[in-house]
Amino acid sequence: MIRLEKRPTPSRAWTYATPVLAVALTMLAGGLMFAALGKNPFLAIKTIFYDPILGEFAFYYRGQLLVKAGPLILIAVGLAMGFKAGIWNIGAEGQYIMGAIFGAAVGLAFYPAEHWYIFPLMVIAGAIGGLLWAMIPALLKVKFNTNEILVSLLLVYVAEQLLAAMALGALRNPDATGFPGSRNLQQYPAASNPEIWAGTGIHMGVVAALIAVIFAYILLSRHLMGFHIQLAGQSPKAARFGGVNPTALVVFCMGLSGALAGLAGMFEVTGPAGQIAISFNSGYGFTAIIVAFLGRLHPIGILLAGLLMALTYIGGEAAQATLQIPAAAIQAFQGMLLFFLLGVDVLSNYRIRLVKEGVA
Amino acid sequence: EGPVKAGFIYVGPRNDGGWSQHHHEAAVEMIEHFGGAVELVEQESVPEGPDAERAMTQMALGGADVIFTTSFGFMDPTINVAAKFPDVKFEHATGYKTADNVGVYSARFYEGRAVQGYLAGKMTKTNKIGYIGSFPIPEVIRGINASFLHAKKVNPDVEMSVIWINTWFDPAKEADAAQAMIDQGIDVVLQHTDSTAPQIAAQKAGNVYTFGQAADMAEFAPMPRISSIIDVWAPYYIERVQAVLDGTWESDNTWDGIGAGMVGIGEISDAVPADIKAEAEALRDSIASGEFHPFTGPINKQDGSVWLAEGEVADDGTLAGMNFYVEGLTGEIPQ
Amino acid sequence: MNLDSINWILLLASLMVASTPILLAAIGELVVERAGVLNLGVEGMMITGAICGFAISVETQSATLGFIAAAIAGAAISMLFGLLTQYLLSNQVATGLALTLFGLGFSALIGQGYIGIKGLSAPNIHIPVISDIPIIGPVLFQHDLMVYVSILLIAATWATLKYTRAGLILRAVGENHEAAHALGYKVIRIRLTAIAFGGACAGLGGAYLSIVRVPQWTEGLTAGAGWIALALVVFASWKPWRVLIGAYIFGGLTVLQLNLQAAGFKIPVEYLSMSPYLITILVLVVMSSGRSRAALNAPAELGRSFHASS
Amino acid sequence: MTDLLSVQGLTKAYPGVVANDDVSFSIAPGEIHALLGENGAGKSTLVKMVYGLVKPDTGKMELFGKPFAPPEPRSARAAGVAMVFQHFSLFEALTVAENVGLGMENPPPLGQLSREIREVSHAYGLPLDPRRLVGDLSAGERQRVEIVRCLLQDPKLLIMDEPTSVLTPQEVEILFATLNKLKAEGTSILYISHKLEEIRALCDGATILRRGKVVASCDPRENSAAELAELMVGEALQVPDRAPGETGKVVLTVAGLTSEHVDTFGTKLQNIGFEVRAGEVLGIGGVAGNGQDELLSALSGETIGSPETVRFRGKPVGHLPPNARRRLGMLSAPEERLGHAAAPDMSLVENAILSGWQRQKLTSGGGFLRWGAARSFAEEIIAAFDVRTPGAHVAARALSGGNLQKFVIGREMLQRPDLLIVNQPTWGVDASAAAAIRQALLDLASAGAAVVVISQDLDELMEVSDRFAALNAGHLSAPKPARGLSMEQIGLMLGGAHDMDVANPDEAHHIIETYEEGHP
Ligand SMILES: Nc1ncnc2c1ncn2[C@@H]1O[C@H](COP(=O)(O)OP(=O)(O)OP(=O)(O)O)[C@@H](O)[C@H]1O
Ligand SMILES: Nc1ncnc2c1ncn2[C@@H]1O[C@H](COP(=O)(O)OP(=O)(O)OP(=O)(O)O)[C@@H](O)[C@H]1O
Ligand SMILES: [Mg+2]
Ligand SMILES: [Mg+2]
Repeated sequence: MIRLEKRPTPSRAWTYATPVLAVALTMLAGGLMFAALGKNPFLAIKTIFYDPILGEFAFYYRGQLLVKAGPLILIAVGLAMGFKAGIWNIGAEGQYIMGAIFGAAVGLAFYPAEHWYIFPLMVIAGAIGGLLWAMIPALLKVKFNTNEILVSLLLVYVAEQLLAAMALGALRNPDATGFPGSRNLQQYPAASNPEIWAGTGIHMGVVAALIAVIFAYILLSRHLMGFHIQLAGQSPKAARFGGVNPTALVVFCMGLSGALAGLAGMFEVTGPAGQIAISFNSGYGFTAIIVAFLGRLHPIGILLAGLLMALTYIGGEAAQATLQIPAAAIQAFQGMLLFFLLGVDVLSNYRIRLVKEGVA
Repeated sequence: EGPVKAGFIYVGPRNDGGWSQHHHEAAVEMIEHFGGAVELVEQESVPEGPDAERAMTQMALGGADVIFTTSFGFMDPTINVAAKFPDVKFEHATGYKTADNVGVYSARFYEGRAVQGYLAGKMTKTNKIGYIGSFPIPEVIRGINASFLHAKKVNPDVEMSVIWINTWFDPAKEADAAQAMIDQGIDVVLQHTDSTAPQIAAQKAGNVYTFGQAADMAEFAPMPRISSIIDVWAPYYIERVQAVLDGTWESDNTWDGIGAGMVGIGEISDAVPADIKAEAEALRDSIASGEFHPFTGPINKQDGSVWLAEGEVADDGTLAGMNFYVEGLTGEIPQ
Repeated sequence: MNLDSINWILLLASLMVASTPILLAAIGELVVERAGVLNLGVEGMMITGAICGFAISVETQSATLGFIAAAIAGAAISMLFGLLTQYLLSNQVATGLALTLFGLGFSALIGQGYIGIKGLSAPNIHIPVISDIPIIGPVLFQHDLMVYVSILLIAATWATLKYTRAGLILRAVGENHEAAHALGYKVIRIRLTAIAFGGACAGLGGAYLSIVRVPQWTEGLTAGAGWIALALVVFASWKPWRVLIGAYIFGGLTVLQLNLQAAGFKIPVEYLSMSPYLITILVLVVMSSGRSRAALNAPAELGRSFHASS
Repeated sequence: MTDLLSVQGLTKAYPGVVANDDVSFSIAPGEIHALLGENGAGKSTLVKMVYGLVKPDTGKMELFGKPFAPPEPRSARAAGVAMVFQHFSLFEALTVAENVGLGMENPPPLGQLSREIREVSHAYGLPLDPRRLVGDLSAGERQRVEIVRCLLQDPKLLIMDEPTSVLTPQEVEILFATLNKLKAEGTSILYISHKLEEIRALCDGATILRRGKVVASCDPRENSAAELAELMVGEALQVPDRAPGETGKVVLTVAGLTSEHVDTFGTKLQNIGFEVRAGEVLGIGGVAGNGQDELLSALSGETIGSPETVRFRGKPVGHLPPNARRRLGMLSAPEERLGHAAAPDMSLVENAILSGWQRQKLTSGGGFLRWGAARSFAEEIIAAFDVRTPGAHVAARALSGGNLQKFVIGREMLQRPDLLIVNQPTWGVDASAAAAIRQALLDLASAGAAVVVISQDLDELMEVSDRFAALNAGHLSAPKPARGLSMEQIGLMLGGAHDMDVANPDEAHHIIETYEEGHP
């Protein structure tokens, strides 16, 4: 019989080994699935994991990895702060949308003026948009004890409707003769967020994500605030004894995650997406939750998890295009990867023992 | 030099039973037409936005010679990618931005809507007809106006309710919307959304008429589906890929209707009395021949102001950007 | 605008139908949460049930078999979550989200052959005599069987939790798993059973969409219904009958806003469409603010992993 | 006569520790048998094996002369073994009747069960209302639930793991009466306690464990408490002594303290008032669940109220949060060491930061942590209070209870408090460690600090306090000088207005009668 025995302290070696093991297991199980679909499993795995990094068109894909991973990391870092403190912001998707709307609205209000301060103002507005949207569940939790998971989640649907309203109404491009969607901010230099080095995929959002990772790392490992965040998550009573103000913590963590999600939305709408459109949001806010957990709520872990997640997206698209593997199979493949990552995690906290049956 | 590579980008799954499936089927028909001379590459379920740009770039890098981007939301990504690949031809469906290597194409579905409106006005017994709208964009508003005008023309007592569901394809929402209409006594449901859910709701209700959208939806004939508008893309694809093969491709702006065969009117079923069916077919034929334009004055806007004077015909510019209701419609266009 | 054109009786009847999928999924999740497990994968289990139920009902031309298959499929996929969280002690929030992602992909994969295929038309059961009662007859007694099954399920869950030993043990496990273990109850086995039940109910909810309500298969058919079901459980403060109330309020608002649109109500569509969510939040606030009543009812072990240390 | 239970050569090893090492002993029918030993000696592990919760590595057991190896508690219960756990196995959100039902194999329907609970609990002088939520009960009442749960199953062997640590002297008396009644009915009892006088009063035989091994068997009635303690520890015990000192100015003034918000299952403080002077130890006694946690949290600042209710050196502080009070010199150590006083999964270094970052200057300007300083502080605590741990980097949960308690008390003491409030400073801590902690508290007071000790252990309070007050249902009695108070007087102060407490069987009878009138 197999029995789990809790380790006194988590195993460092397994912490690093488990993700590798999980990826290997996913390749195996995913390969079987691709084979069952009549595709060459080796080719499929190579297309997903190898081609985007080292294949023929890697020069393009490497940049795209950053483009895709940027918002995921930026949002996940913020969410991880809250999750560490036991504050469950599940509605980053809504905050991402609101950040985009606020940021774009400020930029479009200046159109067509060209001032150096327009973009900085948009950045601030984007952060504020996400922050305000996150403050709704935060304040309701603090004031009325409502469940933040639900309120933040329900607000995603509200934000989506607002997005549609903006794309069709207030922010609609007046020159587009009735078509939905705002002006394309990529074509409005003062408000755009172009690639910093052409071809690398690095835009301001990617830089912001890296800064957020460093900031979060320092906050969590060096600062009293980070200490209090972890304390509150691990042991709320001990946190109260330690003088952590739960209200302030909820406001801080929700605000921070909201602001970062808002920033992600703002950088996305001014950069890769270009415009406020009805279908602007594509699930980054939800995927980031998974990224946060895959990264074990650790900033560096999140950085790696975000890149891995981006790789499965980019590689998955490539597999669709070149091998005609259905999009659904790629999605199932991603699900498998998550399951394996979560499943093998047990090895870092528990020791597996084989116990002979019937010793009693 | 290998065969010409034609790429297609779909917003939904290629077997969604609606918009994307029709493009996909037309693409396959095109490939069959050319035999081995053309190779097909497709990418399905591509979200509008930056992911679309990557999908197109991927195709262009992979050697596609012409790329059809088949959703309105692909417009800016198409323009962006086209700028990076001047040698690749792009064809964007339903948009309005063109470039040297970007052409646009769309269909005059409003011509078909006029025929549907005619049938709706004749067939309704409650004088209440409903229209399930997707997004309030000119394309859809044209359809609403065209069908309402022709329903009203043959039945002055008719009222039209519009429900906007902000999606092209969501069977559950479409079913709910249709049900809400049926509950309110509406007995003809038109739709500008792609699923068959409204047909099923109407079938359950028993005495409600509907029209196929994008596809013929013939499995619901003769009742509740009494006719349909069918997207017919294959001829266009064949023509444009031929141009690529010939080296004669040039950026264009195609907007074809019943006459050119891009819009098909599905068989009017036996649930429609023969005389009405004949009149509807006559209307269809007069539109096809160019003899009659569905937007011919006098037509007032919703607020009562004059849009088209007696005998005046709408110009394409106004139609392309139509963002107002005609007189008699009650709701408001979401802004 | 013309409010007279809204037929309120039909609206009531419609809302019962519109609420059934979330009702089914929510009652299952309620049982899971009462056992102390937070499974955020409801959406994934629903959509798996939707495709499996649809496929089997089309292949066998039997709605009943379809529903049975959906329940089995929902339970089966929920066991992935059960295995990971109960034996491998993975984080429940993350695993639930992963289940949703996997379920969406998996269902799309197996559903590829079923797109555009017409479903069955499940006949409504007209209960004789009482269905002919004016007004309430059509509202209450002229639906398909699953509408009644869902209500029966609520009643059964309520009675089981309140009056039976099995229900008591389930609540005990959700309340204090260490103590339950010390008394000799098999915490993990009980939780796995609850998770499977939750999966089966979610599967039924999904199948109700694909077999009865829509009825057809498309990718992403459930369109967020699983999340609403999760919200309902908290909304109901883990009490079965309140799930029914919550589901009917939410379903009612959804149907109402469509009716208001059709009646030409002069509120912008976006605001009408967001109203079910906003009103749900509002009700949540009102319910929570009464001296942390909701918190009081939450199972104490919700979301915590159990590992027997002997 | 065959033994009821005999245990031969039981061994159970956990990683790094042999909890039970070749343990053998036996119990006769109708015997009350004590199991003695320091913390971690292996008592709980042993009884868990008898109850089927833990499987022994080797060794065998016999019940009524037949081999007995329960694979799970269910089979142990079926064989007639019942157990009251050291840590209650109760469900706060469920009713008394439901809790009892859960512990039974084939409980009758709830209505009948409720009736039986009333009857049995009254018959044994432990009245209970089956409809109440367990979360609303006091610790003493909770234990009654556990006992009644066992009694309803007609046990042949009743195991009680430290049952009296949460009871008033009067409640202890009632419990003993109950146990003796059971003994007279032929039930055997396996009894674990650290309170040696109790064991001498109650038990017929005793087995003494040290580090998992049986070191002695004796008749406790024939040994003094000191002798028993020496057998347990292996050395003579020191009694804390205190240098007589002068009391100084008033440090803490509490007046009109009434809790406004109470946790779901908490007790409301009612108009509490007292003073503590520098150099003085105020002992606050009371049975668990009478407002101890609430009082500590009102003094530590975890719950805040109006400014005037709590004054420190005359300055109103009732509205200040914990860290502001710490800055002034008011420190505290709550009862629950794991999860309240310390975060289980954090290292000792982090736990040193938890309450020490201000006074020990463990952060630099801008709130950045000085890890080096924090490590030194943790190591200082470990050295000064003899905390047995592999190092400061280990997680708090990896420490034994007593060692963690020493760490927690040490952490507060080393911050040179002007006022220290501790709740249950030696709960579950073995005799030598407890003596060390008490000594440290006395030394702190001698050095001029004011000390408030909240405890349920009256011996401890008598040992350290200058003045004594009792907390009962949220009310605090007027403090009296501790010297010269008799156990009787203290018992009455504690029992006071508590409606479920009974001082003698007659009174118990009366209460039962009025109780039954109230609930027909
Ligand atoms: N569930 C557990 N898992 C792993 N180790 C444990 C567990 N419980 C206790 N230990 C280990 O056993 C040791 C002793 O724990 P315990 O709390 O029983 O101490 P103790 O012997 O009673 O000490 P003290 O007398 O100081 O209270 C600790 O070092 C701890 O690491
Ligand atoms: N589950 C466990 N895993 C690891 N070690 C354990 C476990 N349970 C007990 N131990 C260890 O076994 C030893 C005996 O523990 P036990 O709980 O039996 O002591 P005890 O005599 O009841 O102490 P106390 O007086 O503190 O209750 C301790 O050192 C403890 O750390
Ligand atoms: Mg101990
Ligand atoms: Mg013990």
